[in-house]
Amino acid sequence: MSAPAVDLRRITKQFPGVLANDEVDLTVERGSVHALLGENGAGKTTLMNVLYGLYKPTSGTVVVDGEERTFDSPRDAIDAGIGMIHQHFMLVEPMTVTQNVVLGDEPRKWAGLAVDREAAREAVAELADRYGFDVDPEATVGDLSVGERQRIEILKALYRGADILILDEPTAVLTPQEVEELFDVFDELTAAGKTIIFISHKLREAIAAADEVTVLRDGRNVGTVETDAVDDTELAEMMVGREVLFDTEKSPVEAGSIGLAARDLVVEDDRGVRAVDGVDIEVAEGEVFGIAGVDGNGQSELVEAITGLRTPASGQISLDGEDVTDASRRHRIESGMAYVPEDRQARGLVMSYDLTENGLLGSQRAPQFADGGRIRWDDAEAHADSIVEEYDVRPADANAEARSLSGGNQQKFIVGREFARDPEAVVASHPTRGVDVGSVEFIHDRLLDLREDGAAVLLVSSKLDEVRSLSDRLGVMHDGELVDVVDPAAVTEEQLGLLMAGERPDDVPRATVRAGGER
Amino acid sequence: MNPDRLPDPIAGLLGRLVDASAGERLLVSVAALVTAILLGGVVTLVAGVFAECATPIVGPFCYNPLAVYRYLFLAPLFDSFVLQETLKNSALLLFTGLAVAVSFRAGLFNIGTQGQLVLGALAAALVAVWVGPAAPSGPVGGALIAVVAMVAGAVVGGLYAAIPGALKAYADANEVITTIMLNFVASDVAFFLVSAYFQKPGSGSVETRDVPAAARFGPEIALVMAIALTLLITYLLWGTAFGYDLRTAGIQPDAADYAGVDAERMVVTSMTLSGMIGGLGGAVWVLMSVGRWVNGVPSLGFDGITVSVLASNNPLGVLFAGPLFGTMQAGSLSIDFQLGVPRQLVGVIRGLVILLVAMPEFFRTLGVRWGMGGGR
Amino acid sequence: MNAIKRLALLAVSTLAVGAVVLVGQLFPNTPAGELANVLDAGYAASALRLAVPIAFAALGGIFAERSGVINIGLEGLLIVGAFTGVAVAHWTIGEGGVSLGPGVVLLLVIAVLLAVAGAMLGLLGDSLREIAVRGGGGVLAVAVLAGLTVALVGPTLAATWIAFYVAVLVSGAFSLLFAVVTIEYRADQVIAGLAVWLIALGAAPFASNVIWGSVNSPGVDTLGTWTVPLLSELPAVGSVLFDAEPVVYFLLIATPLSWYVLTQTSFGYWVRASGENPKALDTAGVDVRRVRYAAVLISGVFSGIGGAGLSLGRVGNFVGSGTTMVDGRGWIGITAMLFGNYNPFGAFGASLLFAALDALQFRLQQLNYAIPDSLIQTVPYITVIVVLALVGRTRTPDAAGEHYDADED
Amino acid sequence: LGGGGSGAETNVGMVYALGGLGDEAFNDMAHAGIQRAEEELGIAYDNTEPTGQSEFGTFQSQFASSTDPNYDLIGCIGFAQRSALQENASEYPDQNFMLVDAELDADNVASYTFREHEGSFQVGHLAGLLSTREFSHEGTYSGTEKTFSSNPDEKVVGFVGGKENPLIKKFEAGFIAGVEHADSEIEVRTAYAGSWNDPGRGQEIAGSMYDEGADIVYHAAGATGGGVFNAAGERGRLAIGVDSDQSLSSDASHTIVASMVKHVDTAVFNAVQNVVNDEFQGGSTIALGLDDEGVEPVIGTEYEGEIPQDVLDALDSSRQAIQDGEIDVPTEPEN
Ligand SMILES: Nc1ncnc2c1ncn2[C@@H]1O[C@H](COP(=O)(O)OP(=O)(O)OP(=O)(O)O)[C@@H](O)[C@H]1O
Ligand SMILES: Nc1ncnc2c1ncn2[C@@H]1O[C@H](COP(=O)(O)OP(=O)(O)OP(=O)(O)O)[C@@H](O)[C@H]1O
Ligand SMILES: [Mg+2]
Ligand SMILES: [Mg+2]
Repeated sequence: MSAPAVDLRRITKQFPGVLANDEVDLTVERGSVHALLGENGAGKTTLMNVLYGLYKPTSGTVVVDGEERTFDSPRDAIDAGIGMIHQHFMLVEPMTVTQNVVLGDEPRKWAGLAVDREAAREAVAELADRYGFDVDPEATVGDLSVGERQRIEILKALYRGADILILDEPTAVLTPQEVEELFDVFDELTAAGKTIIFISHKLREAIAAADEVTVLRDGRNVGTVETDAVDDTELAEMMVGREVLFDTEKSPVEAGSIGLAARDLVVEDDRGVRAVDGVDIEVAEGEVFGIAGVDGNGQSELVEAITGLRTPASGQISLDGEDVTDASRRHRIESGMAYVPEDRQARGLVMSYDLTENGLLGSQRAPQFADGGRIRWDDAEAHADSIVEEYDVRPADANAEARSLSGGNQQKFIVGREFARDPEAVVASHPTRGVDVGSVEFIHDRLLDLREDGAAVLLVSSKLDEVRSLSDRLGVMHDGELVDVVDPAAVTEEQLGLLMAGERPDDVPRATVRAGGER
Repeated sequence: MNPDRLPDPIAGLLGRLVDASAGERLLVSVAALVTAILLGGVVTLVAGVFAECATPIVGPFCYNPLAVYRYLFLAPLFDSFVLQETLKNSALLLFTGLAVAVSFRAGLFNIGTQGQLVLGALAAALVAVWVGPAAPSGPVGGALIAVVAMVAGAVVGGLYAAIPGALKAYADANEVITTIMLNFVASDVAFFLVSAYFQKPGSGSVETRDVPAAARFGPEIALVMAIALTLLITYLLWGTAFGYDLRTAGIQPDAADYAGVDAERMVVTSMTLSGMIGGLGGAVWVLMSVGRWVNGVPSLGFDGITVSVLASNNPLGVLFAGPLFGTMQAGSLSIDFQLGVPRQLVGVIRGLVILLVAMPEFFRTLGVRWGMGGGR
Repeated sequence: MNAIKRLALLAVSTLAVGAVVLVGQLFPNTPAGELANVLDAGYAASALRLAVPIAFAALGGIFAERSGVINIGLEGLLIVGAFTGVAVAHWTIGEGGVSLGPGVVLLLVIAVLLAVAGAMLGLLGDSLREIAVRGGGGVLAVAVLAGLTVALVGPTLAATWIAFYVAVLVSGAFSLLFAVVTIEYRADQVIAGLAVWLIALGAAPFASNVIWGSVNSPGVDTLGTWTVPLLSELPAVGSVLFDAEPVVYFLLIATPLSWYVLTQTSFGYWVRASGENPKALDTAGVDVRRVRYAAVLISGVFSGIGGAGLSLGRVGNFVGSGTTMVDGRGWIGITAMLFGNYNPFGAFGASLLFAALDALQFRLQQLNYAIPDSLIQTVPYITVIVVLALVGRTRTPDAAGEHYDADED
Repeated sequence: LGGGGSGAETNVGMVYALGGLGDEAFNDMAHAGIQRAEEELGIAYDNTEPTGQSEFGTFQSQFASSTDPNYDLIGCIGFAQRSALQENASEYPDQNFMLVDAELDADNVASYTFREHEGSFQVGHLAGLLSTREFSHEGTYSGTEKTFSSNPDEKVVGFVGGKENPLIKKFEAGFIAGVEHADSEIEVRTAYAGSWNDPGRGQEIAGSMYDEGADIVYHAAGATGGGVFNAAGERGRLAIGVDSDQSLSSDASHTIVASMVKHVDTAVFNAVQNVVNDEFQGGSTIALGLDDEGVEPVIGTEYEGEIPQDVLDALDSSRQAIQDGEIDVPTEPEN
């Protein structure tokens, strides 16, 4: 048998204060698909960045095709036949598909004085053809869907003659159907002799697409298994290091009158495209209304319209019976709307403010902290202290800058601040993204407390477990429309998958309408 | 620092202002200043080789950097005339530095303080000349005129700044371009207005009539006003919800949106506030420095940018940066006068200060190399 | 969308000018008639000349900013170019005859220094051979250019040309300093650009004062004009395009060349990628740092041509009083760059628009309308504001103003 | 810088106008006056060149308050210094000042003004006379042989101002009147550059005038005016300089048919001489016009002997008429 395509030996990567990889071994056979699993921060991306020459390992050796290598830059890795498709795409949006694919390695003419656009275009078209990709070489990347962009990233790697392809969480942003297509592409590639390593959080995908799975935990290799020989519970245990229960206790709550509603809402995205197309939602007081869907199907725009950050093109939004369609964001805050935003670092926190100042974000004029426009800093600090304590934010220091907190701690602080508003309505967008397991449970419990206190809760999340266990009713969004509203307790994963892809199977368990009852 | 031990409201405010990174920025500013002075010394020495002089200090060197810096920084101490100039410059730079700092804090690159100052100054001069005869005589009347004139200056400066603010907020027009253009427009329009309607009879310059002598005040009063304004703005920015909104909008607009700040209104409001301070500076220039509006207003507005940058847009920093540049500017007359060193040298040194302030990384590297010996 | 609006606006203004000309031809005694009279070949040539420093600053700004480095120090770079050109010309052609030798030596010394700086910054390559070939090649090219110039135009005019080259290199060196500060030491680009302007604004009159005892220089020879035989005889266009100063030709070449480089060459792809998504470029194996250095250097070289073109190309002395003879042209250049949406042709058009309005402005003054001259002088500025308000936002490259760190930590 | 603090008996401080030394015009003329005083009267002097309006007062009081040396006279060059001097004159009542180009009623200030409109009238008259006849001059510009000529087919001449202030309008008004005196059909194109330091723009403005048929352009625009000569040189046309005999210093001397010389040097020299002789004329205004050779048209060095005699005669008679009060030269353009 020939040498393995990739053989990483005792790779250690030390960041200031973080040991991201700790003597990791990894062997990937030529022509195989290898999945890398692990929780957030387990060190997966770091390991692959080492293989791709973006990071130099603190110690350990990289062997490719039986040859020991030191990569000083991605250039060296590319030369060794390695291509990487990053978690965040490395594409230049205003440039065309062809330009992106050939970037850094353009075919030239006239003694190098001009890019041979014709040759480039043909090369790209030919590659796309060979692997069955349907892309327009002249299209501008900024106009393409996420799935298409991903394929361009793959083309980029192939164009550079990559034999080993690394994909960092390639499925996170795809619909189930696109995921299927991607796995078909994997088949094409391995048939052509390419080796594929992909990173994932999703156990079932790994089992479905990979030949072998390696699990990382806390920077260490926990083990490599053949996918034929494991099931998802075993893998989950390997990942987390203990048995995992996917359950949250939820007491039945009497729903009140409608707290939050959107009627026939149409919202456009930044480019003027209809991102939300006629959505009707009614969330009763004391109810959690979940919204599931693949990222990018209008959830963000819907939430922004409801919370007052985006002006809807048409339709109506009401809060506690009041029409707030044209009301300012500030009015909504003052009327008791809490909002855990999706983008915590751009919106939810001011990164250079300390926690005291961040604790005021949105309530800088609330009588609780200010009289007549004058801020009472001692009260603000006490407030921040209480959030820090209650939500176990670390470091437990109200004077720490937000940027010095880890992502999970940032998220906990935001959730704490918003839930502390004693809100009438809560809009929570991915509230547990990047938060550790213990904190997730805490946040879930607090969310349910709010529900019990009679708040109308709109919960958007791409974690299906989360929306299913917390929601009283569950809406599924696809392509800007609310495909259906289902009973989260009764719906199956398969049915959800189909709904998220925009199809409507007949036998879906509809949610009973709970809203509109008397107080 | 631990703000807990100070009385409550002050503690909170100070704690906010002097955070960890403010300390570092202060260090960088001081290091930049010292380095710029060293570099400036080298420039002086080298330039001296090319100059012609009767008595070189040594060898081919005509200019003595030490003497230059003695005059530049210490002249106010022994020369009462230079002291007066220093006080005047400092007061004016406090106003314009503050004006720029407010807009920069709000994330707006207001290059237009100059234009706002020019028109504010004109308004102040005209109003002072106009209400002069109606005001009661004596110091009370003078103070009254001065106050009315300063209000006029602030209002006109604010309104003029509101134009680029509104264009930015509602038409998405880049404020850097509009304010640069409006600077040109302001000086042309002021020139036209004065020469067409308000020309001082018998004067060959384009200038207004003199403001009543009673309305004029010395640099001491201007300084007191400037310092009071600085403290007021500091309080406004760090002690009030409005300031919180303004700073948030400047530092992270998306977060400000999230916090319910009306982004468009904030752009217009903060530009207007900045323009008002600039216009006020113009009024002070008229009442304190020249006693009338005269064509060829000094570039106080641009100098304000450098002051604000050195102060990292912190009003309390402006309190030091303004007088520093004010001293250098007054001292520049002395080096020209006493040493024959062209005073544009001070412009070079100031540029170097700004350049070095912009590169904290450089000093961090130096710090690592010298302080901790050997990097990572 | 924006592009369409822009085009529409350009079309409308062209039509408006056309209409005025037409009405003017038909009714020569109306104000439109007088206005149309003014818009002749001489007017076009004048507008083109006035556009030169503005457009060069704008073109330079495009390269820098498209690569992700905002360069607002263009005004300062123009001043450096304008001053250096005259200073060197005065030194070599000074009072007593031409001394070409020292000029050439100075030119080569500066070229060598630049090559050394490039090598030390690791811009010329990694292997010694690469560095030697590129650095040596650059210096050699400068030497050949100098030699050719001397051979072609004779010693007197060549001395002026050498001064011009020195000015361009010095402005380039100054921009290199800016690049080091912003790229190596991660300085805030806007503030560092401001500093570049302030330093130049102080240094040029300072040096003038030291050298000549006055902020204004004595007169020196200019580069003269180039007349293309035959073509210059063409009606209308002939006198505008084929009987002009060298820098006008340079501009007419630099504009399409810049467009070509940005859109048709690998380097152009890299510049754009570096400004939009440097990480994409880095992961594609291109050194973002080198691309940015090159782009900033181009902005310095272009500004040098613009500045020296103003002083040596036409006026024949340096005026350092007030805002210096550059008098805000660099700022207008930035405006033109934004207005032209970072497109070389757009920037050229915007520069020309501004220059044309300026040229129109002082022609309107001569028509003796009742409008005071100081108000007519505001026409170009107000036009820019109005147009900007109508057209709205320019799309700034995504990564402009941000540092890029390939390294970990 | 002059020889400050030398053992001279008399010390003079000079505060120049904006634009600074090297303008080959106004400031350089004043400088020439003080240099002559240094040579002939043995005085010592110090120069200062303000770069902004607000620096005038500063420099004035800097000299006035100085004790080492003690300045016997402070020369304030330029009308723009008047307002600042008004304050300083009362602030330092024992200090002698001279003010050029503006009047100031104070006992310690000797004011020197010029009747620029009269001199401008004369060069306007010259321009008008030359413009309508065949007139040419063989010379060089920028190293090449060239003919500089009038354009008798077109009745157009031009005037370029720096900034449109009352003083410069005096030049404009006098020039227009002079041209009209020669031939009332001649059109005078006037424009202001809006800047004293933009020769590039000056060149374009003058260029546009020549292209519109002007053959002679007169400037009162400081360093901006350098561009006027270049524009004339490029096109083989004529120009008129200002303040000093600019044909002596300009590279484009073959374009300069004449200059409207304002003898600031005489004023400065006289003032210094008066101080040296203890005859300081504080409180009075000396208005220098054509009669006292305060202003005069001076034919360019390259044009000596080339101006037709009848033109010179006509100039003489118009000067006589002005001196006799038969011609009343306006100080403001009509418009
Ligand atoms: N450049 C860096 N500097 C410092 N620490 C880093 C850096 N990059 C990653 N880390 C840290 O190293 C650890 C591993 O990060 P890595 O990105 O490899 O995780 P991951 O397994 O890819 O996680 P995820 O699933 O969230 O993408 C984390 O604690 C992270 O914070
Ligand atoms: N690219 C980076 N550069 C520098 N420091 C980083 C980087 N990424 C993460 N860190 C720091 O590393 C630490 C861990 O960050 P990270 O967000 O990965 O935490 P985490 O392990 O995911 O924790 P949590 O579970 O709370 O999210 C934090 O202090 C963070 O500031
Ligand atoms: Mg990762
Ligand atoms: Mg004629």
